[in-house]
Amino acid sequence: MSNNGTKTTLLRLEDINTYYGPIHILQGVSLEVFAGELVCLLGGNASGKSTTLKTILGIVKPASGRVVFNGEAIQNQPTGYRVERGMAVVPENRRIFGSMSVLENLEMGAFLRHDRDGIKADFERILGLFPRLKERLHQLGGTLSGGEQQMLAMGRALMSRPKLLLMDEPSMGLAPKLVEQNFELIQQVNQQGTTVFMVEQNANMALSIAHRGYVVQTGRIVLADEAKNLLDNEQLRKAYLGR
Amino acid sequence: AQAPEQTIKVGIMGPFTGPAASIGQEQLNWAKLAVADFNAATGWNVELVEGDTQIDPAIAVTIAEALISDPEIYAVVGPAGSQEVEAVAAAFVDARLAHISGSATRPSLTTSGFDTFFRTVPTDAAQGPTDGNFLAYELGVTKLFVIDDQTSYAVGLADEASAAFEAAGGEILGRESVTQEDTDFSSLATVIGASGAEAVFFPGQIASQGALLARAFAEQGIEVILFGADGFFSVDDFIAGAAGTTEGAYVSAFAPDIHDLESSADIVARYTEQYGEFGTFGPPTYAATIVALEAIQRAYEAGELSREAVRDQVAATDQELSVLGGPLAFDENGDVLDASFYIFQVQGDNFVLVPTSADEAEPEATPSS
Amino acid sequence: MALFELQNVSKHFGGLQVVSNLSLAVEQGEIVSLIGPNGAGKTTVLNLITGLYAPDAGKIVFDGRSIAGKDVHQITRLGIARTFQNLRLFLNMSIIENVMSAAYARTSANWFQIILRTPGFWKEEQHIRAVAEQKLAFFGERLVGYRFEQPAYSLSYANRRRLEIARALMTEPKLLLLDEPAAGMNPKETQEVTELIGKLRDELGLTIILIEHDMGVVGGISDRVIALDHGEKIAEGSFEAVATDPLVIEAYLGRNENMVRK
Amino acid sequence: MSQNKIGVDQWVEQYDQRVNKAKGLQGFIARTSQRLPPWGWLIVLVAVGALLPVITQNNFAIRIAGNIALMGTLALGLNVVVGYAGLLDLGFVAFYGIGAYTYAYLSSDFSGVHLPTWVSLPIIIVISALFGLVLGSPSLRLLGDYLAIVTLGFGQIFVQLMTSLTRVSLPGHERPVDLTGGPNGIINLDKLSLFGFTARTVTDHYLILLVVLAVALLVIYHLNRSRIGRAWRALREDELAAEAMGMPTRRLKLQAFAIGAAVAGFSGALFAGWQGSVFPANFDTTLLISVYAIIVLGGLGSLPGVVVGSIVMVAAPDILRDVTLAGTLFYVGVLVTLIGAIRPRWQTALLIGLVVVFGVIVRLIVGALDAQALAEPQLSNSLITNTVRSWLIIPVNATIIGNYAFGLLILMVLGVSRIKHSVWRLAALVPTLYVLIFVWETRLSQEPSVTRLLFVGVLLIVLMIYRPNGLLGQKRVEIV
Amino acid sequence: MHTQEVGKPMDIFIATLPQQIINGLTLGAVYALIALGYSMVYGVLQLLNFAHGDVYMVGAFIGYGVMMAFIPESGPLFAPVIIIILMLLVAMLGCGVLGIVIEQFAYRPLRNSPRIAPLISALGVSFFIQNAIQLTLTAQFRNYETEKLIAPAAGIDLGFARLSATRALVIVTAIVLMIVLQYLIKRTRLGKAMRAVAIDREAAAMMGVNVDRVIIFTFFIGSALAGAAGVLTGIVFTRVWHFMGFAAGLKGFTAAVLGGIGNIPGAMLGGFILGLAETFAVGFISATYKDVVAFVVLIIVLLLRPRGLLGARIPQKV
Ligand SMILES: Nc1ncnc2c1ncn2[C@@H]1O[C@H](COP(=O)(O)OP(=O)(O)OP(=O)(O)O)[C@@H](O)[C@H]1O
Ligand SMILES: Nc1ncnc2c1ncn2[C@@H]1O[C@H](COP(=O)(O)OP(=O)(O)OP(=O)(O)O)[C@@H](O)[C@H]1O
Ligand SMILES: [Mg+2]
Ligand SMILES: [Mg+2]
Repeated sequence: MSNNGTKTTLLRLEDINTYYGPIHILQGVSLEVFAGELVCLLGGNASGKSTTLKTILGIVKPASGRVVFNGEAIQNQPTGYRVERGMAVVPENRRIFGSMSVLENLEMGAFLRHDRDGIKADFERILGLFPRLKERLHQLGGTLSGGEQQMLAMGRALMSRPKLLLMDEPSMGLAPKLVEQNFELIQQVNQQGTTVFMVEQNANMALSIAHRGYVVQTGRIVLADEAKNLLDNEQLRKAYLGR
Repeated sequence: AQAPEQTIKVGIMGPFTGPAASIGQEQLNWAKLAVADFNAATGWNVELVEGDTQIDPAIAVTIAEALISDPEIYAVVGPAGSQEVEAVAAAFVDARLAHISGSATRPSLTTSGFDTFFRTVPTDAAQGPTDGNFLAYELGVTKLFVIDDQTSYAVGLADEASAAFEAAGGEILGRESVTQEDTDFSSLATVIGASGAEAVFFPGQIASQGALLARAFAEQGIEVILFGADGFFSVDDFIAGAAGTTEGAYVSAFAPDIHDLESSADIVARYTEQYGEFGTFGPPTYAATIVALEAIQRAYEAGELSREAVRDQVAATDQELSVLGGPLAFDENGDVLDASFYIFQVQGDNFVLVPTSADEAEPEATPSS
Repeated sequence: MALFELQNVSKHFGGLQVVSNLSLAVEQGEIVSLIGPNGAGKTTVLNLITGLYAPDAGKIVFDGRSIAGKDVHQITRLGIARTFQNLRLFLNMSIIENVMSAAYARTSANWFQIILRTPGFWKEEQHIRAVAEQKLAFFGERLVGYRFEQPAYSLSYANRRRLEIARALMTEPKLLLLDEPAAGMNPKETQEVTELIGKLRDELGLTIILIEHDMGVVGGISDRVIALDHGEKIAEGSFEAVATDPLVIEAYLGRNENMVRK
Repeated sequence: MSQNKIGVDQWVEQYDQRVNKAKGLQGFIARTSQRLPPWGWLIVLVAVGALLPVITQNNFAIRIAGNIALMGTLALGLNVVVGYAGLLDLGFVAFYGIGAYTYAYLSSDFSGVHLPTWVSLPIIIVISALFGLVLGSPSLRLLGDYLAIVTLGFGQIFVQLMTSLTRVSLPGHERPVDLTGGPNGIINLDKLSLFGFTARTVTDHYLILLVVLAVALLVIYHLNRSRIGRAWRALREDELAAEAMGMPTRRLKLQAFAIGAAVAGFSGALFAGWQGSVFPANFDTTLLISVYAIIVLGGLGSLPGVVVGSIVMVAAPDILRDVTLAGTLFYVGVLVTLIGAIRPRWQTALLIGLVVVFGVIVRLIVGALDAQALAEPQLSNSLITNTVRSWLIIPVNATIIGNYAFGLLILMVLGVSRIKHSVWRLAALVPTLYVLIFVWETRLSQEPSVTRLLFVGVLLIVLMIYRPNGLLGQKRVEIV
Repeated sequence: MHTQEVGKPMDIFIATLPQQIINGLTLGAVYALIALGYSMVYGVLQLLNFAHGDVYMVGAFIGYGVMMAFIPESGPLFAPVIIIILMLLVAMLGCGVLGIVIEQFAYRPLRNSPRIAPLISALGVSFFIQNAIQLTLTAQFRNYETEKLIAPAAGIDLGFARLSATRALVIVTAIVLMIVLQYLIKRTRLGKAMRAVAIDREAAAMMGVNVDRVIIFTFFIGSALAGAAGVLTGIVFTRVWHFMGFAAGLKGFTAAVLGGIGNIPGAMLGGFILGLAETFAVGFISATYKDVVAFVVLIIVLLLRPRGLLGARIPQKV
């Protein structure tokens, strides 16, 4: 864990304000993710978690504020550009390519890569992690069960070998056994050098593997701290963890 | 005489855009020329008001209303198609506004009591028999194939000619319709080739379609006589555009080729200089425009410039020599008096007038080629 | 007699046997949870029940009548309603209209009444609206207020889930099928939903079949739990019994007990 | 701002602080328009509409207004099918045609039947609705654009049959029978006669159509705000979910088709009665395009949108017919666009000044090079035109040069719109505007018919870009 | 006189069938090329590009211009093959660029509006192009002088039918273009990107696909094919005019749907079938009811196969 010494910032949001039509959703959101970190974003329903991710990815454009990725201000760049710079995402609602097979979906994940061997290796690795996908390799993505689609979305994001992996509720719809595996996998990916920024409702588990966490509430960051401090935070526990 | 103080306008209705624009634009250009000629000759400053009907009767109705509601308009040229005339004539009657078409040929238009409607072209009732009889008697055709292009003009003419041809003992082997948008005639050509027809009567409006049909015949080595009507009378489209395949084809037209008329040579030259080549739909519109303008002038000079007066003056038209090469006057229904038809054959680069037994008493306008 | 019964139902897609020879029965007023690994066929069972898929074999009996072969909307009219795992809202309609639209089968205003706005129509319309607002109010503040007239697409993911439940309730079902109602909610919110489901049974007298991966929910309210794997029933009984069944642990829960959220 | 309580959804209480309300005039309009209830708008519409014949005796203006009402009514029917039920029906005008031809059969010498309109209308409505059911039946099997093409086919077949069913051999008839009048149509139809009142003048027809439009608006509004309307829209959004929520989607689709067809047939009958004749050409694709343009331009599914769309689509092309008016509109339009698009304002003034100077310089240069190349400007009776023409250079062979300038103009406009930097853009605008005026004077004003359609094309593009959801439409998302 | 005896309908049918097939294939080749562009754009954007027919018309005019430039009165300047290739290339390039411009100005701003909104700006574009051409080039018909490049007599007499060199050229060119396209789409990353954009534009962007570039490319290729179709039409049917795009666009749309819209091989198949259906309708039923027959065929096909001939039914999971 890299809590020591010099940390380089991989992603920084500076005073982001995002609107949907006339409604002001994100109000001055600022946050920072250092290279190599695993950071999670918590918040109640409709608090603006997905909107934050969408702003980072450029699916919605902020009205003001900067999104700095790897030292470069990218708030005016299209999504494709950001992905090219090294982001990958497990989107809310999964967004599987329904009329493509599982195999093709995974290939789409590696769309920007050209290293055949590397792709092949990652492909094998992911099928190893999700044997169910291997069984369903030629089935159309749209006909997978909910949980299978979630695995595919995970696998697809991993196929791009991103610098920064953004995840919107990666364990949603997964069976308990897989939830556990999935968190292990995320931790593993992070330890291998991928920075992770995730939105997760399974807050206990998310905080147990994360380094730091932010809490967003009605479009504002209301808490930011080390993960273990957050786990012990009384307020937070009452509000989110249901204990 | 002094040019009038007030603004005087003449309306024109026709399909200036859309699928039939090639015809409409030619009519429009001739009308423009006529107005320019008139203004130059009289020192007047008549304006031409365009009303683009896109050959849709519903639009024609709206435009008629627009023209009627402009009090400075004293006469209207058009509309072009018979179905448009049918749709608008009643409104013009109510407004007492004379309108003179240079191309609507449906016989019933002038017999329906629309006393403000006139036309400078004779009706299908006159042309159809000429064509049918020529095919049967002069060319000795016994088996005929008939095509129309689904316009009221072509359908009417095809009907009339078929009737005459059958009355003369001929047999109609087939009747088909095409649309003006069609360019592929190869399959129809195959059908006609196999039908055993000796001749094809295709009174289409669009000359290039005649050329396309002829090309299709040539491509498949089918030899039949192609016979068209006014619409095909275009050196550019029917002869040059056919690359020789229309050689020997016939067309009938109600006026001699004005290219060859000495009396109109000057007008033809000015037209070609400004607007390029033309077919047969234009000159009658020139004639119609001149009729309208002169009627206005006469009414003005008689000191009573009103729509009613202009209408009466149009009815009283009596030109000794119109652009079409002969006298121009209307009968009590508004049809041209003493209409007769001429039949031409494509020979080389030109249409050549074919002498027929019917028009022995042919006027002085013999072709020069 | 059971309110609802599946008798030896099977379904396959291509070479894949998704549900095989499954039988289950649900009593009036019961809450039955369906659990099982991803791709076990749980959602497919719901689809079979609601008529979206036709079973290859077997019988589906509701209220003493076989409902196989009936149109989807007829089944709904009989009193079965559902939510969708991959939300299917009427996104461009307002929130309140999403709910009101589901009253279609329970209302009767005809063209004549609608066009002339007869008193009968007004009465019915006001009734629909009141009921719809009441259904939305189930979720506390989350779907009320200015949000009534907001388009459904402007809702966040979890709120869309809530709206789906409200919409399903509007069809006045006897049997309610919920497909992962707590997905996308944090532990606190999950507790809310769990309580709500209990309320639905207790206050509205609904019978509920619930699919859920959150063992907190399943354990919290199920009268009975049925575990599926590969389309077959592998365990059935109380939550404690099923959750400790070795087959279920092996296939579904995983070894690490503490992973199951409490 | 209130402190956030962690774990509590506060959107509802914070809503007022968070929503950006429109300010100024726009906001005022938005707020007042919301305050007036729908029936209030309807009364305003009818009242303003009824005033028209009082204000003007000009039959052309009244006829246009009548056309607006007629097309609006027709579009309302399409709005049910496309806007609500989401069924892309490209055969819609066929129902209009069926209504019109049925009217012709029921009220003309062609068939020898002469029913008064109030008797024939119910028959026409029933017949059109039945056709709606028949043509709607493929919608049970076909989705989206497949339905579109099949219905387009029906529409084309209708026109073709009306054109060519003129020589049909029927049993019991010796000679082939003319069923439709072919391209010459059926003429001399009876006038619209409602309970003893016979419509004769343009104003009579206009008033009937205005009332019809108002009633149709009311009926469709009521349908929309009801279980049926909600079900239609639910069907459009997600057919499967609608079905699962208890809506009989097949029946609803057919109902939508039938009501759309009934409205169309009804409008068609009124149209036929007004025109006094019917022709196949009345029901061509052009009409289909106009009706679609109306509902999309207005905003799909929006009833006020239909009225506004219909005003734009019917009135704009007809207003542009008048050459003098079109000229004025052209210059005013250019000016308004510049004022709207260029900020700050003084830049607009600067720009206009620069264009004037540019023109003078060009004139000087060309005059010095070759004085013969300049034609005497043709003066017209419009003040703007005369001023402009004496400032511009008009070459002798204006047509040819104008054509090239037109091509150049398109390139320049495309180029200018790509320039981001405001100073460069201003600089580039100077010659562009000059060429624009040049092209207008040499070519466009000379060809009013073509220019009119060019403008309609530009208008459609610009309006759609400016309001992607239609003039009065709501933002919509496509289902992902 | 080359009169065959009028025989029984069956005899005529058999005698003319081969010729009608050739006629139908020629027409079908043109339809197929137009349908391809339609289908590609549709496939990627779910947009009915009603301006496509007008791009085709512009292509025909560009080809005409090139032809006239290289065939002065004195005769062709180069070998006919070169001139024909030049005509095709210039027209394809010109139309491709036109397609891109149309996309940029008329469709891009409407990407996120309801599906039929771009239909209206497409109509606006269509009006604009048609009338711009009429304004500058007039409404007159122009005739390709194909006979100066390919002798009308050239061709093969098969005995039972004649395959002229022009027709052979058209059919072969069209097929070659289709094969190239198919290769481009099946074998390159671009094809995959196009599919992804088609299914879910946003998700494709999340995979790093440059959506704008894919769309631009699609418009370029689709429009270029329309340009080629325009030139081929000119070569074989000779007449070109400002309004030719309207009907052709409808035919292209029909063919694309017939084959299964969005499906590339489907568009080709649909084009050929539509061409043959029309030809056979003229040949064996009635020219009058040509379009009626074509649409009846279409309706029957679609009722039997609701997603067109090659359109696969995408299984829906709930
Ligand atoms: N397209 C949209 N238009 C308008 N408002 C929107 C839109 N999308 C989201 N919102 C609003 O923005 C707020 C934040 O939504 P967001 O999706 O970011 O929530 P979230 O934190 O991801 O919630 P969840 O846990 O339910 O996924 C919510 O109030 C939501 O209603
Ligand atoms: N239309 C279909 N075509 C092919 N396979 C299908 C189809 N529908 C479902 N399947 C397969 O059937 C299996 C069962 O799917 P189902 O959706 O019922 O699973 P589930 O139990 O709900 O899983 P989850 O918990 O992940 O939602 C899955 O493996 C899925 O891939
Ligand atoms: Mg979210
Ligand atoms: Mg499931």
